[in-house]
Amino acid sequence: MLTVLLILIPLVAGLVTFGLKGSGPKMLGLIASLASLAVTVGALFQFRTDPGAAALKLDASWIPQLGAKFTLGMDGMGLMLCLLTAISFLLIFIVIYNREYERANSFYGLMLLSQAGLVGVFTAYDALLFYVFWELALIPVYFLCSLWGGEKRIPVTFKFFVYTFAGSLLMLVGLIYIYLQTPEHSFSYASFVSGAVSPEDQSWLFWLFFVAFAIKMPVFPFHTWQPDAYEQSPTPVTMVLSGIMVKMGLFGVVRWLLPVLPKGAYMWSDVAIVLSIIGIIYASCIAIVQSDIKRLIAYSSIAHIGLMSAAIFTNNEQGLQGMMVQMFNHGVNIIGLWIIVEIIQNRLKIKNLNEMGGIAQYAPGIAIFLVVISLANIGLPLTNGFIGEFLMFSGLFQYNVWFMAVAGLGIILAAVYTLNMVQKVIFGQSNALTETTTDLKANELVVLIAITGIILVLGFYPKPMLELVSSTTELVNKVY
Amino acid sequence: MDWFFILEKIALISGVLAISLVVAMYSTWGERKVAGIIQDRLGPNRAGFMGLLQPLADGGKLFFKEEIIPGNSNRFLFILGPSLAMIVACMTSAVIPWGDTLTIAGRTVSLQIADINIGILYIFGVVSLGVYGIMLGGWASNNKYSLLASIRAASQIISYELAMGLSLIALLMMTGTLSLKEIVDQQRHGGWNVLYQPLGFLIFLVCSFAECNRTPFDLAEAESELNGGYHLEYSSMKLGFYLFAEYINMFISSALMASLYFGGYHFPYMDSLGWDPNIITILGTAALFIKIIFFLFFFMWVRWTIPRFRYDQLMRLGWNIMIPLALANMLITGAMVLYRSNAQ
Amino acid sequence: MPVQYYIFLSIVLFCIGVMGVLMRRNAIIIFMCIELMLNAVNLLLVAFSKMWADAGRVDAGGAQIFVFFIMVVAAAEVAAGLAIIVMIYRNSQSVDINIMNRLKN
Amino acid sequence: MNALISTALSGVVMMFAGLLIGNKQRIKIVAIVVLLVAFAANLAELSTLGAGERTYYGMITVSHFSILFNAIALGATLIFFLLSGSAFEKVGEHVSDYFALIFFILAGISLASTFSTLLMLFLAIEIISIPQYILAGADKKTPKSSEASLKYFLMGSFSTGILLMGIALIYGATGTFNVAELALGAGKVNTLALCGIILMAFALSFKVSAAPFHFWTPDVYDGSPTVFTSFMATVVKAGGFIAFIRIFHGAFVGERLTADWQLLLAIITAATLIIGNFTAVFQQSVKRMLAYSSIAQAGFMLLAVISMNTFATQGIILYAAAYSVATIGIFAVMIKLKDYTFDGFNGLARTQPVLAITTTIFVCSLAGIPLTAGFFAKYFVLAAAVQQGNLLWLVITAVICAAISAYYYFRVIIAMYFKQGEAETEEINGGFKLMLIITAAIVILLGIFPGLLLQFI
Amino acid sequence: MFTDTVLLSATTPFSYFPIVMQLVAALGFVGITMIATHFLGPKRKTSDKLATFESGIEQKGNARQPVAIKYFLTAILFVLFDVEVIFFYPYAVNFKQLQWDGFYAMLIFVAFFLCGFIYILKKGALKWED
Repeated sequence: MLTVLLILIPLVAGLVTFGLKGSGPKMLGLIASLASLAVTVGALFQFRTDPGAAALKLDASWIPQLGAKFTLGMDGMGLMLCLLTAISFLLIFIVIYNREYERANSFYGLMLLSQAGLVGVFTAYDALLFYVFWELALIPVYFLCSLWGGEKRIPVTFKFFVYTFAGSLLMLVGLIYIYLQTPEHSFSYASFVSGAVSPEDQSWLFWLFFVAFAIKMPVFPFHTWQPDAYEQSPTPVTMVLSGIMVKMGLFGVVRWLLPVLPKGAYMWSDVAIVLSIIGIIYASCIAIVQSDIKRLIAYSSIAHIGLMSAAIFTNNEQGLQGMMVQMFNHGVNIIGLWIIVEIIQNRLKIKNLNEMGGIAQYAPGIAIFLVVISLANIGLPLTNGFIGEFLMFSGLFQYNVWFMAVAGLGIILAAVYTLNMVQKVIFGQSNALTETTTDLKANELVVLIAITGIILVLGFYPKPMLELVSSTTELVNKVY
Repeated sequence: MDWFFILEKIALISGVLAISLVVAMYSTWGERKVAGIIQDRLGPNRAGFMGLLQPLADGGKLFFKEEIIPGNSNRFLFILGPSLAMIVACMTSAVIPWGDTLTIAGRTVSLQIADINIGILYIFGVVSLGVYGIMLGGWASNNKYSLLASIRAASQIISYELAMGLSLIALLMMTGTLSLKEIVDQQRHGGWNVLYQPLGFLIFLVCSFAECNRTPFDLAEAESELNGGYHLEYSSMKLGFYLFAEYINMFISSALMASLYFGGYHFPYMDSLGWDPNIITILGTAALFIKIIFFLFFFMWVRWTIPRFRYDQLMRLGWNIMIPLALANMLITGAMVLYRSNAQ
Repeated sequence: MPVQYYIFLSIVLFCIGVMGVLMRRNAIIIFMCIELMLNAVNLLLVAFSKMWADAGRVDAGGAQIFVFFIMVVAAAEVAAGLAIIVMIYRNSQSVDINIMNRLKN
Repeated sequence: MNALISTALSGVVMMFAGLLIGNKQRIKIVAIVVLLVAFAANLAELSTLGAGERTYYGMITVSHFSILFNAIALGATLIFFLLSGSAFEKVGEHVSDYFALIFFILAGISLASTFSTLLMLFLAIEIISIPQYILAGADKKTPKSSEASLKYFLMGSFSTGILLMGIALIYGATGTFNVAELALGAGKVNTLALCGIILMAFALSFKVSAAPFHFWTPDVYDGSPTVFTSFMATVVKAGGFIAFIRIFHGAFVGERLTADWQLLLAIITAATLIIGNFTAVFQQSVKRMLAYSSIAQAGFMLLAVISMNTFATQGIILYAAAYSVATIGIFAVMIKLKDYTFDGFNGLARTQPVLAITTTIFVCSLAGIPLTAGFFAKYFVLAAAVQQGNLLWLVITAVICAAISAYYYFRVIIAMYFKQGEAETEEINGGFKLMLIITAAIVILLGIFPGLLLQFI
Repeated sequence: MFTDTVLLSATTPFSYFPIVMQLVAALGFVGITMIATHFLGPKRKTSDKLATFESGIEQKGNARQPVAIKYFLTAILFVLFDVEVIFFYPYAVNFKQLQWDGFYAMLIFVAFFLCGFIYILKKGALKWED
């Protein structure tokens, strides 16, 4: 029941929002995201007391001819991502509360619809349902980017859309194939993981799924849409894209690839990891020379995601655990970064790093939070990023020490570009433009404090998060 | 190889063709004579007794006339037109049963050139080709009158062909065969078809007039409007062929009507005479010719009695009256035949 | 005559028709070639009908009925086609299909 | 059988309606009423049919499948009449005749879904085709229309000739026209029959505009009056596919035989998909884009033809419904526009938001986005092909082509929502908008619950 | 092969043999006559003689120009109705075996025939006076 509510609240609110005027959309968006967060927290408590509770599940008839059912459910990972979604949307809505968007009703409506789609992806326990939500999460984002994005938004968003659409269609073929292999012709998760697919089939099916997920994450060489899309999208949408939507790809691998095609994943794990590591190094190097702050963060995201995707395929518990924790933490961190960027952009209307500088003098609040979040993003100990990265590296170490060594370079490079960015933005020579920077408003302050709070709490005390995902990790490792 | 069969057929074909031509020639004479009688004048009376040699003189003249092919006509089609008309006219006689069988020196000789089981379809097929002769001639002449006449003729002929076909269907429902020979033989005992199919016969008769371009349906040759119609540019024997073809068609139409509706070579009481079959056969053929001559006379009689239709009247008669009438006739016939066969 | 003769004849006729359609530019002639194709099929069907009747199939007459239907449909096509060609001719004073490339972008 | 009779009679009724009724609005109402009657008559047959199927005189076999398909064809036509019926007046004077011709086409389609001998197949194809030649040339004022008509006519009758040759050869090889008997005797395949099957495959590919026999399609669809293009590209094409799938699934089965034509058709399918999609990308006119998209969609429907399983039959039904309804909707909107190029759609979202949002739904359906009927349509045909096993290369091609298709379909959305401009439309009344919304609702409903349709098979 | 029975029985292609003979005879007659008259007649060609006759006035343009559409219409209608009539022939021949069932079927056929017929009449396809 709670799960359905999680989808229904943003869905209904989103549809209603289209008809609202004035400040109605803002209010409704805020209320809906608050409600979502409340429900998620409720679900969290429910999960802690009884993971198999009926309240977390739904099993309704949908298309009997196909053996597809409307099955929703939550495990630790799904719940964690739902929590991330709920928190992120709430924070985003708070940050942009005093921004004025043209056709605000459509904007908020589409945002809420995308939230519904995302929650659906994270909770679907039926392959066809998963696919449907997977696509549905994309459509509102497509419209959001195309309508409110930058100058080159149309071709860029279109590229993003066609890429992801092509990937998901390949996945559809894979889904159909596995569906036909299942003895009872069913799309249910249980049938999918029952091991009906022969090893030979798994070998090529792996690629149908991997390409779809890799495009979404994105992993080298499927990443080319991403920097442009991040740059051209309106920043709130970029937050959704980078904070939550990329997690769809990682989530997909953990939920629908590893358990369903374990042999395929085992067979190709080397290739997948190598691709991911190439992505880390490649993206980091490009990030170093970027002068556009949005592109810089975009490339840094590719690098981080690369590490996570490498960790997934390490085939051991540490790697997987680290990656799961990092999904949440990376989401929070990168949204934090984007919020800072959004704030700076809102004040200065520029994106070029070289034109910035000296903000610390005029807006110390921004500077402090930027530093904290950046450090968390690098994975400094005692921030939330550390535990995840540590576990992932140890997983990678167990898999192959050379892989770890190369991936470790990424950490150093990340430190280089992140600190470089921090330095250029908040320190250095101020100029006429940056001198006008005003410090944080109340809503921004609240959001950034919340994010910093999460960073620090989870940095000191990651245990609850690890416990939350442990059930999923064990499950995956069992079949893997 | 049965050479006698071939010889017999050659003799028969030559005979039928010769008779067709002779009848056609003397039809021209007859026509003028009938006109004379109806209009209370003499008609041809110089060449021979009562002008009986007049057709020969006319024919000879046609042979020796200058042959003119207009400069901007299509030469090949110009010649093909009349040839086709004539060939078609000569071909229709192949399936008409001119008489019963003769027994000569122990051999049974049929007085029908080809007894095929789809005789009526054959006639329809061949007659349909006849319109090409007129169309080609009119078109090849490259003359506005000719073209208009040939198009008129074509429209008229095809329009009446529909009603003709439909009227025949009623007859076929009664006879159940497409073979002319069988149709004729069925009338030997059951009485002539005209008794059962008066309306059908009437429609057939009217359509025959139209098919042969005879007055009152001779719009294709309406001198007052079209200067002579589709053969305006023709001379010499090519003109002769068109004229001959028209008279042969009349002859064949008469033979067809006689065969289909009036018992063909049958005459009353022929079975009760008890004479030699050969004599009966010859008498039968004579009876057929008497019927044919009557129809030929009727063609001429009508020509000199009834004025020409207007074109719209002609088409309206064909489409709006003849076709529905023929359909109704067909349905009524069908219902009657079925009702009677079930009552028995 | 053996049925192969008929098959051969009608295939030849059919091929002539096909070549005509593909190579001629005059709409009327293309149209006539199509009719030739249809009639080749008619001939073939009748020949096959006879062949199967000789082979003892009682329903072989069905092929001849088929021929009837082909004729009727061909007539309907003629009606539609001639009307279209007349319309084209009145519009453009030509029935050459080469001039009809206004539709090509 | 009911559908056949009622549509044929409806055609006659419409012929005479034009003579008796002068008011064009009323003629449209009469057409809708008789169509509803036909629809009801078709469904009424379901109750008398029972579980199995019924054969009439060995000529026609009525089954649940055929009734369902007829219901879809009639339903799509109903939507077409309601959305675009008033656009008939723009084409020419003879509104009632256009309606009559469409009813005759429907009669042909119902025959195509019920034939059980090759004779009826031939008649069905011809009854569908001949009225289309006339509809294509209905706009006598524009030379483009009559050219489209002539082109369509020549190509159509040429393919008829090829179809007949195929039928004749198959008859020569097997001695029967009966579909069921053909299937029984399919084990002993000889060259004659194989030639026949190939010719029939070519001819039917022609009729459904599959590559490389598609070249007439863009010109004809572009030249024909737009309102009729909408019908020709949708319901009629679906009818062609029904004939295609019924003959190939019904008659040409058998292990070796199926393998023989399957490869041929697979190549045709791949060519159709690739050519249709890639060429559609380069079109500047939405009408022409839709013409190519119809070729591309034909490629997907061909996937169902080459797959011999229940997914294929379900898929073709769903595809016919989804594709027809969506395309009719887009065309209905397009007819209201002044300019048929992509630029003509610029800014439609601002001037006519209802039109824009419904068009978006239709376009998404064509692209196969989930929650629209088009998704499940694509899903089923893909599933059918995947289940076939040996055609995975084709499935991957199809999927890539589907992604490409999103490119040109979304250009419409981009134009409507993201481009500046004032799309000029005719006056649009509330009834039209309501119908559009209902149509879009149908698309979405089928997109969520495809079982609504499939349960009837 | 050319036995009496083969030649006289009505169902073989050989029954058509006499027709071929007659065709040859007709062709021969027409051909010979044509050639004969070609040589028999005088030949004194002048340009006036070869000109198209237009009641004595100057010839104007080409005769081959479009004529009234009515004639085409008649031709097309003939084609349509004639093939419908074709269907009556096999029916008429088998009419007695088919009994009332066949008759009812034919009634339906005639009804459709009439529908088309009345339609074209009402549409004025055959109205010549305008």
